[in-house]
Amino acid sequence: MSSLLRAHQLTCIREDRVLFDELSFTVNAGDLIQIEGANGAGKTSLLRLLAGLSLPYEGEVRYQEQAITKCREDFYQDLTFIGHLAGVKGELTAIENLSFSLSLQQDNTDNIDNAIERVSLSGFEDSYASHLSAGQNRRIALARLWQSTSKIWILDEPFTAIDKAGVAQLEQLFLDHIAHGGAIVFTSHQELQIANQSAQRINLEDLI
Amino acid sequence: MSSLLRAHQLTCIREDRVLFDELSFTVNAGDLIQIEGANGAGKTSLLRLLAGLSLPYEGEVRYQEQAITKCREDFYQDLTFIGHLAGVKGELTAIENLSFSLSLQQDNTDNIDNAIERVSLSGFEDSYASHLSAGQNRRIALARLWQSTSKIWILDEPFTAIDKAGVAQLEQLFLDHIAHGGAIVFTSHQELQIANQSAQRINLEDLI
Amino acid sequence: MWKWLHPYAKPERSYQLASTLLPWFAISSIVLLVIGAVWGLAFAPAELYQKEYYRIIYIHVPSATLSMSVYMAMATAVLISMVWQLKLADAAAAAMAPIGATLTATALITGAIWGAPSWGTSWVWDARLTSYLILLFLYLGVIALHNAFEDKALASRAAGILTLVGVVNIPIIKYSVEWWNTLHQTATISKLSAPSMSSEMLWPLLTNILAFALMIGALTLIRFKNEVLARNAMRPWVRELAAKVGDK
Amino acid sequence: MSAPQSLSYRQLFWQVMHRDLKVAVHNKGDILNPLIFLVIVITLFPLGVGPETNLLTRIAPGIIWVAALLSALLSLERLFKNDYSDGSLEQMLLSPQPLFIMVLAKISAHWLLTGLPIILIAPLLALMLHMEPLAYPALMITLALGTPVLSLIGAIGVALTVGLKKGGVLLSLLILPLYIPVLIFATAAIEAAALNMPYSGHIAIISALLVLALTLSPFAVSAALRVSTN
Amino acid sequence: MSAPQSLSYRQLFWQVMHRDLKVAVHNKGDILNPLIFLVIVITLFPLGVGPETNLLTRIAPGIIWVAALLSALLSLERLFKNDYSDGSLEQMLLSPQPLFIMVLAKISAHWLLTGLPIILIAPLLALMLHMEPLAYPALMITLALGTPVLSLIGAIGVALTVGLKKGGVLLSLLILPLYIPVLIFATAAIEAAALNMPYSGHIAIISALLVLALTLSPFAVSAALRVSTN
Amino acid sequence: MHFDSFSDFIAMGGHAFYVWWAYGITFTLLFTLTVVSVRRKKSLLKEIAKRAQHEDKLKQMRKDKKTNESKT
Ligand code: HEM
Ligand SMILES: Nc1ncnc2c1ncn2[C@@H]1O[C@H](COP(=O)(O)OP(=O)(O)OP(=O)(O)O)[C@@H](O)[C@H]1O
Ligand SMILES: Nc1ncnc2c1ncn2[C@@H]1O[C@H](COP(=O)(O)OP(=O)(O)OP(=O)(O)O)[C@@H](O)[C@H]1O
Ligand SMILES: [Mg+2]
Ligand SMILES: [Mg+2]
Repeated sequence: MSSLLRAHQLTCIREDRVLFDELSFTVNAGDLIQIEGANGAGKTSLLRLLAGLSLPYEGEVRYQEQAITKCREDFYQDLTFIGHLAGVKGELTAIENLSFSLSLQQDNTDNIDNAIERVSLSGFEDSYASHLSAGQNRRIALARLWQSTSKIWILDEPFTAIDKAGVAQLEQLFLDHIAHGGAIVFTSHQELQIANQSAQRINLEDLI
Repeated sequence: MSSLLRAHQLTCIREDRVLFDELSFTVNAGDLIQIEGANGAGKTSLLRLLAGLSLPYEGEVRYQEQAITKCREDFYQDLTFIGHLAGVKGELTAIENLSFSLSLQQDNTDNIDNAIERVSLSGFEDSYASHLSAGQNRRIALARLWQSTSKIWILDEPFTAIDKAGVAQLEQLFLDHIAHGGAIVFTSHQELQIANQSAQRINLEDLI
Repeated sequence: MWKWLHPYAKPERSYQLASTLLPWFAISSIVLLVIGAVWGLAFAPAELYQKEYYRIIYIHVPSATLSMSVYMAMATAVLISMVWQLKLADAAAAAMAPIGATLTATALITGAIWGAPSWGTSWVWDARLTSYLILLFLYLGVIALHNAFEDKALASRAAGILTLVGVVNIPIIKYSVEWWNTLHQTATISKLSAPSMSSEMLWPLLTNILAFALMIGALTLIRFKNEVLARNAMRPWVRELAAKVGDK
Repeated sequence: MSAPQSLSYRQLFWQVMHRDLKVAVHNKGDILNPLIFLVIVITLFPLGVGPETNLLTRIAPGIIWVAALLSALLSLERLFKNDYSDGSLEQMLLSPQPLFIMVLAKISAHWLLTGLPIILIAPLLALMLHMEPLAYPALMITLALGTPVLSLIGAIGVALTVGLKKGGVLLSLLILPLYIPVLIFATAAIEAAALNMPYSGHIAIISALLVLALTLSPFAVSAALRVSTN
Repeated sequence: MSAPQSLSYRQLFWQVMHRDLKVAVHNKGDILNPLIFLVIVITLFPLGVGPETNLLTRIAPGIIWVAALLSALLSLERLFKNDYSDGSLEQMLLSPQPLFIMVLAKISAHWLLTGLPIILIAPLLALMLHMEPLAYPALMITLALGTPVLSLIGAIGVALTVGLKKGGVLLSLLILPLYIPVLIFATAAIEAAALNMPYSGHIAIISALLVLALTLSPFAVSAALRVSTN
Repeated sequence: MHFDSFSDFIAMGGHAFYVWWAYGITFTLLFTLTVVSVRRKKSLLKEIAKRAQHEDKLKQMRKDKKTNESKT
C-alpha cells in the first residue's frame, strides 16, 4: 500500500534558525501522529508545510507520491486542516458557519444538526458566533470533523479552550477515524489518553 | 482581616440567558481560586466582571470593601489581569513588549532579563513578537507575573499554548505568590497539580 | 428633582405612567394636527409675495424648529442618565433619536420642495441648509451607534457620548447664518417672520407647532415604552406581557 | 482527473456570495454606510470650494467620480481582511474548489454592497451638485461600467496587502494609480455628454477595461492570496 | 489617596507616545503612506476636473482641506483598532495610570504621523494646484491649528466604534459632521487671504475649536473606550 | 374658507404639485414612523417570548444532561 502523505527531506528555516533539517516521515492510513516539541520548536510551521499553506526551504510534501503543489485539488479533497485560528465568522450563526465550511470542503452537508449536537452546541445553533465563548467558537470549527469525508486530518492544538468532556469526545472521534482508515497529524501540549495508547510521536527537538 | 476582593450578589445575563445569579464569594490573601465550568458556562464573563472590564447586570465587585468603580486607581494598582488575548504587539520585540506592560502596571522594571529567562525566551529578547510562535507570544504576556508587585492576579486560561515544562514553572510561581500573601483567581480546562492540592473551586454550573 | 423623579425611576412604574399619558397626547395631537392642516391649507389667507405654495410653511417651520428642540431634549436626557445613573433617561434618549431624524428629514424635504417654486432651485449650499444637513447626519450617527451595539445599555452610553459631543454643533447650526455669507434664505425668512406676519397666518402656524409638539410627545411615549421593554426583557413583568402575546 | 464535484461552479459562486451578503446584513451598517460616506464627501466639497452653482456644475462629474473611487477604496479593506484574521481565508485556500470562483463571488458581493448603491444614488448627488442635465445618462453608464472595475482592480491590491499590518494607506498607494484610467475616461465621457458631444468612444474604452479586469483579476487575486498568507 | 506614583504624568505620556511611534517605524510604510495618499488624491482632482489653471486656483483650498480630512479619517482607524484586537487596549484600561494621558499620548503620536507631514508638504501641493500665493500663510496656519483638531475629534469616533466589526464607514458617519466646522472656517480663512482680506476672526474660531477639543476629547475618548471594550 | 371651490382648493392656485407633495411626504413619513413604532412593541414582545422559551429549553436540556450523568 502506498502512503497517504509523505514528508520528504523537509527543511524549515525561520529567521536564520533551522527548525528542522531533512525531516522525512510517512503518514499511512490508520496513523495517529503527534508532533511534539516545546514552544517555538516548529510544530505549527511543520503542519503548515504539510498542508501546503507555506513552502519549505528545501524538500517537498507528497500526496500519494505526487508533490502537493502539483495536485492541489485532489489533495485538498482529502484534507481537513484546523489551525490556531478557528475560521469562524462572528457575524454568522453557528449553523451557518458550519454549513459554509462543510460545503467549501465538499463534505457531507446532510444531518448538520447531528454534528452540532455532538459538540454540545444544541440550543446555540442560531446564536451568532460572536456571542459565544472561546470554547464554543472552537467547537464550531471542530464540528466539521464529525461530517468530514476526507482521510487526512491536520490539527494544530485542537484541544485548546475545550473542556474535559469535549476533549474526551474528540479523542473518541480520533480513534474512530483512524479505525476507518483515516490518518491524523496533530499537536497538543495537553496530556492525552490516546496519545499514550496509539499515537506515534515525532519530537522536533530530537531532530537537530 | 478584611477581604481583598469580594463578589457581591453578581448577576450576569448574556443574550437573556442567566449565566449566574446572585453569586457572592470572597477572595482573601493566600487564596487560589479556580473557576470551573464547561465551555460557555460564563468563566470569562465572571473574570471580566471581577476586573471591572464589564459591568454586572446587578450586584457589585468590591475591593477592600469599596465598589471597584469608586476606587479604580487603587484597585488596578493591585491587580494583574491576563485574558484570552495576550496584549502583545507583533511590531515590538519581546523585551519592548514586556517593559511597556510592566511600566503601565507600575510594576518592577528592574531586572527584566531575569523575567525573560524565567519564561525561557532568552535568545529571543530582540525578536519581534510577530516572528514568535503562539506559545512564545503567550509567554511574553506571562513574563509579567514574575515582576508583578500586585496582590490580586486574575488569569483566564493562562496555560493555553504553553508546553508542559512551562506549565510546571507557572504552577510553582502560583504557589510562591499565594505563600507571599497574594491571591489568584484563574480558569483552566487542563488537569493541574496545584488545583488538586491547594485550590478552592467555584463551579459555575452548580449555581443555577 | 431626584426625589420627584425617583418613584417613576422604576421601569414598571414609568411604563405604566407612559401608558396612561399616551392617549391624552395621541388624541390631542391628532385633533390639533387635523385642525392645523385644514386651517393652514384652506382657511389661512394667501401671502402677498409668494403664491399658495407658501402654505408649506405650516409643516416646514414646525418640523424645522422642533427637530432642534428634540436634539436638545435628547442631550438633556443623556446628561440626566450620566449624572444620576438613571437608566430610564437612556431609554428616553434612544426613543427620541429616530423622531428627531424624521423631523429633520421632513424639514429638509419640504424646504427643498418649497425652494423649487420660490427660489427656482431646490438646493443651495447656503449656511442654514448645509448646517441643517449636518444635523441630519448627527441624528443618523446617533441612530447608527444605537443599532451597532447589541447590548442596549452599552449602546446608550456610546450614543450618549456622541450626542453630547454633537451639542457643540447646535449653536453652529443656529448662528452659521451670521458667520457665513448666505444667499436667498435670510431674506425670505425675515420677510415672513417679521412682525408684519399677519395674525391670521401666525395663529395657524402656532397651532401647527403645538400639534407637532404633542405628536412628538406621543411618539416619544410609544417608543419609550418599547425601549423600556427591550431593556428589561429579563424582568418578570415583561416576561408576563410577552407570554400573553406569545400565547395568541 | 479531479474527484466528482458535489457543487457546481455556479452553486459555489452563489454560496460564497450569499455568505458575504449575510455577513453584511448582520452588520446592518455595512449596506448603508458606503452610501452615507459618499453623501458626506459630496457634501464636503461645496463647503470647501464655496456654493456657486456654475463652479459646482463644472466640477460635479469629477467630484462624484473621485468620491466613488474613495468610497470603493475605503470599503475594499474589508474584502479579505476579516477573513484573513479569523482564519476563514486559510480555509478557502485549502478548499478543493477553484479559488478564482470564490474570489469572483466575493468581489461581486462587494460590488453589490458598494458599487450598486452608488449608481442608484448618483442622480440625487448630481442634482445636489447642479450637474448639467444632459450629462445624466453618461454619468449612469460610466458608473455602471466603471464601478465593477474599481472592485475588481481594488481586490488585487487588497489581496497583496492582506497579510501586512499596514493595510489602508499602502493599499491606496497600490491601487489608486490603477484607478486613474477609469477616472479619466469616465469624466471625459460625462463632460463630452454635457456639451452634447458623442462619447461612445470613451464608453468603449471603459467597457474594454471592464472585460479585461473581469478576466484577469480573479486569477491575479487568487495568486496574490496564496502569496500573502504564506 | 492614591499610592505613590512611580511614573510621572509626563513620563507616562512619553512612554506611550514613544511606543506608538516605534510601532509605526517598524511598519515603515505607516509614516510615508498618509502623505502619499494625500498626494494621490490631490493628483486625482486635476484629472477628474480638468487641468484649467483658473478653475484649480479657485478650488485649491477646498481640495487640499478635504484631502487632509480624508487622509486623517483613513489613518484614524489604526489608532485603537490594533490595540483592541491584540488585547493591549484592555491592559491600558486596567492600568492604575490615568487613562486620559495615555489617550492624549496616542492622539499626539497620530498627529505627528499624519498631521505634521501634511503641513510640511502642503506648500508643494498648493503649488501643484496653482493656489493664490497670497494665501499660503493662511493655508499653513489653518493646517497647523486644524489638523490637531481632526486627530482629537476623530479619536472620539474611533473609540466609540473600536469594538464593532464595522469600523471604517460608520466612523466616517460619526465624525465627518464634526469635522465640517473646521473645514468651513479653514477654507473661508484661506479664501479671505487670497483676496487680501483679514482672516484673523476665522483663525480665532479654529483656535477656540482646538482648545475645546484638547480639553474635552481625552475625557470623551476615555469614557468611550471603557464603553466599547465592555 | 380662502378658496372659492373645492377644485380651487385642490389646484392651490396652480401650485398643487408643490403643496400636495410637501404635505404628502411629511405626513407619510410621520405616519410610517408611527406605524413602525407601534408595531415594534408586538414584535419585541414576541422576540422576548421566544427567547424565554429558548432559555427554558436550555435549562431543561442541562437538567436532562445532569440526570443522565448521575445515572451512568
Ligand atoms: C432645503 C431647504 C430648506 C431647509 C433645510 C430649511 C431649514 C430651515 C430651518 C432649520 C428652519 C428653522 C430655523 C430656526 O428654528 O431657527 C427654517 C425656518 C424657516 N424656513 Fe426654511 N429651510 C429650507 C427652505 C426654505 C424655503 C424654500 C423657504 C421659503 C421660501 C423657507 C422658509 C422658512 C421660514 C419662513 C422659516 C421660519 C423662520 C423663522 O421664524 O426663523 N425655508 N428653515
Ligand atoms: N459578546 C457576547 N455577547 C453575548 N453573549 C455572549 C458574549 N460572549 C459570551 N456570551 C455568552 O455568554 C456565555 C458565557 O461565555 P464565557 O465566554 O463567559 O464562557 P466561558 O465559561 O469563558 O467559556 P470557555 O470555556 O469556552 O472560554 C456564552 O455561552 C455565550 O452564550
Ligand atoms: N512569521 C514568522 N516569521 C519568522 N519566524 C517565525 C514566524 N513564526 C514563527 N517563527 C519562528 O519559528 C519558530 C517556530 O514557530 P512555530 O509557530 O512553528 O512553533 P510551535 O512549535 O508551533 O510553537 P507553539 O507550541 O508555541 O505553538 C519560532 O520559534 C519562531 O522563532
Ligand atoms: Mg504552534
Ligand atoms: Mg473563556
